[in-house]
Amino acid sequence: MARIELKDVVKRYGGFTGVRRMDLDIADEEFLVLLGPSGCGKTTTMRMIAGLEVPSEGEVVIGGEVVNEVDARDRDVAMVFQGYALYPNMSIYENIRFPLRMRGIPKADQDRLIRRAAEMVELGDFLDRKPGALSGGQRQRAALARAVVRQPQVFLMDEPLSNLDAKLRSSMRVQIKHLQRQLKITTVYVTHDQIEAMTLADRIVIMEKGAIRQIGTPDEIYSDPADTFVAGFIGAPPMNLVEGLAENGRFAAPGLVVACPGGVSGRVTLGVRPEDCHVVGEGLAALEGRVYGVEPTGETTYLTLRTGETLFEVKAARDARFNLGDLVRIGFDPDRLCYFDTETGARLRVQPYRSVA
Amino acid sequence: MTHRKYDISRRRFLSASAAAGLAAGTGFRATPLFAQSDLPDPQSVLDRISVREYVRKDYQDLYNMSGEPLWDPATDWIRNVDWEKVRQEQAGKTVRFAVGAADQESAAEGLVPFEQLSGIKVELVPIPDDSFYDKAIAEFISGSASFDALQFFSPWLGDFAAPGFLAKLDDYAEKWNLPLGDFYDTYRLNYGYFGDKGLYGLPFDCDIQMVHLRKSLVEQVTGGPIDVANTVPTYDELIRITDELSKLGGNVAPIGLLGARGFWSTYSWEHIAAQCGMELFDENFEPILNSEAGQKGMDILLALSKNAIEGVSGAGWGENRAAWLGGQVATNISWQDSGTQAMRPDQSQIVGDFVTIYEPRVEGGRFAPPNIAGSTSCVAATSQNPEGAFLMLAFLTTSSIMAMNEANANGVAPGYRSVLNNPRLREVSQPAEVWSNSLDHAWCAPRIPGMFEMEQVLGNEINKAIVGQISGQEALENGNAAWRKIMEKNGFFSNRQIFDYAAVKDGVYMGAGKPLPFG
Amino acid sequence: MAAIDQTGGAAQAAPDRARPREKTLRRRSPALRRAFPYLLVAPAVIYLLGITLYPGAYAVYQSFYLVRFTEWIPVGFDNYVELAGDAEFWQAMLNTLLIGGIALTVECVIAMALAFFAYRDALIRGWRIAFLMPMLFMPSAVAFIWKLAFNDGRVISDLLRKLGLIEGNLDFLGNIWLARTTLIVADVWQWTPFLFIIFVAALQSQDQEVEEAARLDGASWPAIFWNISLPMIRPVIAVAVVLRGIDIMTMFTNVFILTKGTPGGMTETISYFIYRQGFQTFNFGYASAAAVVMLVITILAAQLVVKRAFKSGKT
Amino acid sequence: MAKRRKSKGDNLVLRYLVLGSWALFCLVPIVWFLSIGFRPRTEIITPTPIYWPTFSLDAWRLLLADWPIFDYLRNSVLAVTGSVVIDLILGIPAAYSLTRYEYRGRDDIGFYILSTRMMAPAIVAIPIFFLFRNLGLLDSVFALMLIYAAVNLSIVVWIIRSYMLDIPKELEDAARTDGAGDLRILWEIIIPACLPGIITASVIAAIFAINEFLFTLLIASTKNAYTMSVALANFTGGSDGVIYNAIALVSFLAFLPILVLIVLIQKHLSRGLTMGAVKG
Repeated sequence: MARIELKDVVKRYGGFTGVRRMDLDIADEEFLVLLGPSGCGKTTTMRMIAGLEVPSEGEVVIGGEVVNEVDARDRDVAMVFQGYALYPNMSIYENIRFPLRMRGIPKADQDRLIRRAAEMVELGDFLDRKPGALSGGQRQRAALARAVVRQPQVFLMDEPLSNLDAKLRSSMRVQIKHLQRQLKITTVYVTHDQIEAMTLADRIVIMEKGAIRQIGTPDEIYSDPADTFVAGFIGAPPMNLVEGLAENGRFAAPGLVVACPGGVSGRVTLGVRPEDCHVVGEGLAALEGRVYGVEPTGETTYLTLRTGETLFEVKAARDARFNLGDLVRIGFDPDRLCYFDTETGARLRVQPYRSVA
Repeated sequence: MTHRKYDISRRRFLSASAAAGLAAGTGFRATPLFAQSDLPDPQSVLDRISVREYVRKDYQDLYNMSGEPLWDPATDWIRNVDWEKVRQEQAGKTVRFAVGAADQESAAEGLVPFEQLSGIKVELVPIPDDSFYDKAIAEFISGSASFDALQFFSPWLGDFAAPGFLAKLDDYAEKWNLPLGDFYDTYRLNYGYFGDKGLYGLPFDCDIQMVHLRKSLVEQVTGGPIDVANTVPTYDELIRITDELSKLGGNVAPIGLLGARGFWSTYSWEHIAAQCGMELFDENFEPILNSEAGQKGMDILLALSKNAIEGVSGAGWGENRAAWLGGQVATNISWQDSGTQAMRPDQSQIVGDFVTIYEPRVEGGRFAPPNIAGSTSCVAATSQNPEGAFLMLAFLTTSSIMAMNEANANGVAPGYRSVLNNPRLREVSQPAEVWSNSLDHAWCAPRIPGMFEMEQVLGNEINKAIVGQISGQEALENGNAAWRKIMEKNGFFSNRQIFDYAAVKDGVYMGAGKPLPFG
Repeated sequence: MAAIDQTGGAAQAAPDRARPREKTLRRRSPALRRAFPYLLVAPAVIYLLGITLYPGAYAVYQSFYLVRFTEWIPVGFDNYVELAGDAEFWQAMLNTLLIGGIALTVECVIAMALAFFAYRDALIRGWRIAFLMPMLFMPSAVAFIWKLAFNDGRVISDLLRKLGLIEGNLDFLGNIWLARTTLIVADVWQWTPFLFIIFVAALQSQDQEVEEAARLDGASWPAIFWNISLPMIRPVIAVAVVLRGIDIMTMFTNVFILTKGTPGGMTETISYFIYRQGFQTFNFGYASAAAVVMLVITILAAQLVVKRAFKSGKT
Repeated sequence: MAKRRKSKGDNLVLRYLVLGSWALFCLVPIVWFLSIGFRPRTEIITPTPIYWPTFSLDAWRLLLADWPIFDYLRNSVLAVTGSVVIDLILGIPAAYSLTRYEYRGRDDIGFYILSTRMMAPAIVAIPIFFLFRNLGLLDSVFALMLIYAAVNLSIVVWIIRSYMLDIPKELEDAARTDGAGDLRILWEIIIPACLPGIITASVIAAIFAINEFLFTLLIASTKNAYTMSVALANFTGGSDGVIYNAIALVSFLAFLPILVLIVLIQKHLSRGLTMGAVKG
């Protein structure tokens, strides 16, 4: 329901800078995920949008209005917290009712809204309980209900699923996504879990040390990383990054030689995703290494190869079987290779990238 | 607090008179007191101030009291003053009376007869007992005390009179014929007059220090019935007796005395040293505590304290009283009320087993029973109605009411000759006879500014001597030095000195040249 | 997810949208935002300043005067100079440290020993209530209990005599160390539970796994207690001892009722000294000087000890 | 192995011997003192202690007949309750400010509040008396409320502060985004969430207030303001000496409500006693 803009936003705590000069434009009804390791400033960014923190510099704009000095209570945003933040002294019903009460929604409408929100998250039978009497997943849904009930302009979710077990997490993901699509509410979602980010986001913002490293759709982020940080952060296992030297259309590193575009030269880092590596016969190989570890996951088998000092991850066929120490030869999809400036980590855009899509 | 005894004695007096007040008040209380015409006939009120109404029923029975006055109606002020004249001048006026906290209610009731007699409305200004001195001072300092009259520990008289906190009462005493002559001189001079500056107080609780013996125990040593004058003729004999008593066993200590820090120890020393002929000051007001007589008194005190009950170094009046009434000691040096109160069966285990004797003498000394403490009644200098306040105090200290306090054994002692010489009173107060005979010889420390502080400081030193930390001589020397410093602080030895020693000398010792009261 | 499907799509949800009454966005000035926490804490601070700053300043002011009723004679630092040379003042200091120090040590040792035995005991609630009782009495009443037992009622002497330990009665007020002992016993009796309760709570709230691990390693309980449990609750011990220490160093009631400083001032504490100078000999200026010295010591102790104890105690 | 399992130093006999003796040491004086309340005065102080005295209700009679004990009780209840209310009104916002906001001087303010707990009453007694006198508040229950509140405010702030620190910040953020203002968050979220702390602080403050002696003595002078603890002073001197049986009774009358309060907050006691520094 609202577009959110961050303009040159900086947040400092004493001498420490939490967020550096951030520019971000979140479209109406977009589902944006802030992703990054802990301490990267993603939560601070969200809290500035919520109004829980005041930017040291810059402007936060929601729905076209600068809201820097507007209290959280007046921004019409709803937030879901990692620890659920249900009011322990109130029943679930009262919890969900709280934002309605605060906003002066007529009593007559409250009950209907509450029940509808509870139904949306399948909590209709638990309204009389206190939060303490609910399971983790139920509490999470109660928190969601409390956020949805008043249909705010903006949803903010701060790692809402991180306290749930893996199975519950994946079902809740679907539920959240569904809700967002259904309600068409601009949503900012903070997580350090890339699966959540990839599955939920319209766009992902990757942050590190208070700065944005890349903004893009999940595909772009995954396949077309902007720098080594993003490359190394996204993907499980992440992209293999090998430092080497590029000269005359040839990239070379210990145990690895591959043809590279002519524009690439000097000290360069090669990036290649494990699934873009194939076990090949002699002669075709770009890389030779000894098997360091084998991880069959059922659907596939991950090989860790050791070549020189580097460990290299490869996704092999599900039935591939190797013994430790076996010599394995690997070939790459040449058009799925990424090159980065070793010095800066920045992507060297020398060739069009063949997207998966 | 420290002056504990005095504070609550007043309370007991007031609660004792409460019953009578209630009785007298019935039927009158409802009508306003201000209109003179509404006031009851004075005689009917006075008639109710009687033994039958005021003395505890159980004591009346216990001592077969006839209901006859315990005083001499001819000198009882309330029965001689012209109440009509009082009413003419005072009816409708108000007097504010500072009373100890807990007393408020009983005081109000006790003063109903006065309100009825005089037409004066009494308002009570409660002050907590435990900080009476400080609060009184605070009130005085403020320049407009919230009360007109108050009663306080007599050693404070100098402290309060010197800065001009108190009103002079000579004119009122004369105008209303206060029978000052009925007071024993020692009380009149030490509780009433401030040196040569005039009358500032009406004696209230008139204490004297005396020696008390347990008959059953002492007679085991002396081998015969106790004679109040001759069984313990000297302090040497008292020391000997306590030595003998210590061999008796039975968990009874030979002697109890006041050995606690502060003025308690001072009083015990003064008590004995006075017999030795000790004076506190020379003619120039220089303290001479460590005179030969002072030393001798100290030696005797220390010799006695060797046989004293355990805990004597912490014994103030309350502890001493408990030990005495509980039967823990065989002899006791304390106020006369140790005798009076020992007659209360509800509190005393030694009813009928004690006798209060004449002060033992000291060779080369004199017969000088000390009256050490007690309380006096005063009017504030800032009072709006000092005359009314005076009249109220005169009512409260009148001999008939004081006599009945004594009969009730509530610890508030009368200082009137007519009372203590009354044969009916002597029947209900064992010490009265010896006490009254002794008062003509009484010794008393002058009430000069700073005296209370001086007594406190000296007592701390004497306490050290009692527990053997310093010698008796050191204690007196330290005390002497401290006294001089405190006196300087209070303007002595300078042009601020308020009067010469001659002004208080007459009040110190009454017995000079008088024949002994016993054979 | 069935529920969501039933409620249908966005089309149905939109009209239901709960909108607050339209109003322009309220803005709060940064100044107010910054001032707000101060405004919250201000009433409490002002209130407390009233009972500390005002009396403190009053005492400092008065300490430069010789107070004789209405007369306040300025004497500069005379009161402090006199205090420095006042043997009774230093004796009171020493007494406070001795009596307080011994009582505090004894209380700690006993409380620790009791806690060691009690904290794993099934009857812990019972012990706690029983040990707690003395603490729930009015301190002045407790002082009277012991006054009666030690001195007035001769009970302790009688019991010791029955045990054959003494003959006659002990003079608990006449002997320096017996008198101090009465104060110590009275304080230990009433306040050991304070430490006990805190120690037990601390011991119970620590991680049991560590103790169990040590036990599997073959350590005895005393060894575990001494080497593992105690160090783990050290911050708690610090806080408890500091709090108890504050109270014990301002000991007054027991002195006032039990000994009045006898024999010869050897049980007089600083609080009692101030009281005696102020309320018994009416040297208000001098008493204020002593109070100021005590105040300075208090502030120093607060800065040096209490602050640290409470910092480390913050868990 | 069997020997090893009975761990060294875990001797049950020793344990119960030690704990039992201390329990006796705690309880015997109390029982004995209670017995004092039911003796005649003449059997309290005697040459040799009497252990099996005559039963007597003298002290009760004295208490009920001579003293307006119910006025004292009323004053105690009013003054204590009032002071706790003042403490909560002042203390809860202060604790909230100290825990939920970051600002310059916060820790110093917090420590200042704590340090008022260390002030010896002897230092402030005289000026406080004059202060109340000038305010015309002497001998009123209101004055007692004010002074009790002041004496206990630091305790209340610190105990509540410790409980507030335990409340997740998220809860507050949630309320804020839900549309609640600072004061409403305090009222609807923080206060209910730290209710155990508030109760603990109230009980501890109430107990200290019930027992407060020195200031009460200075301020109260009649049954207008006399409380149970000062009622005790009625029996500690005067021409009747120390009336031990009445003291024993009064102290038990004050002890019983305290016992009830303490049992109520048993779980939080150690935390309360250490002003929140120890979580137990």
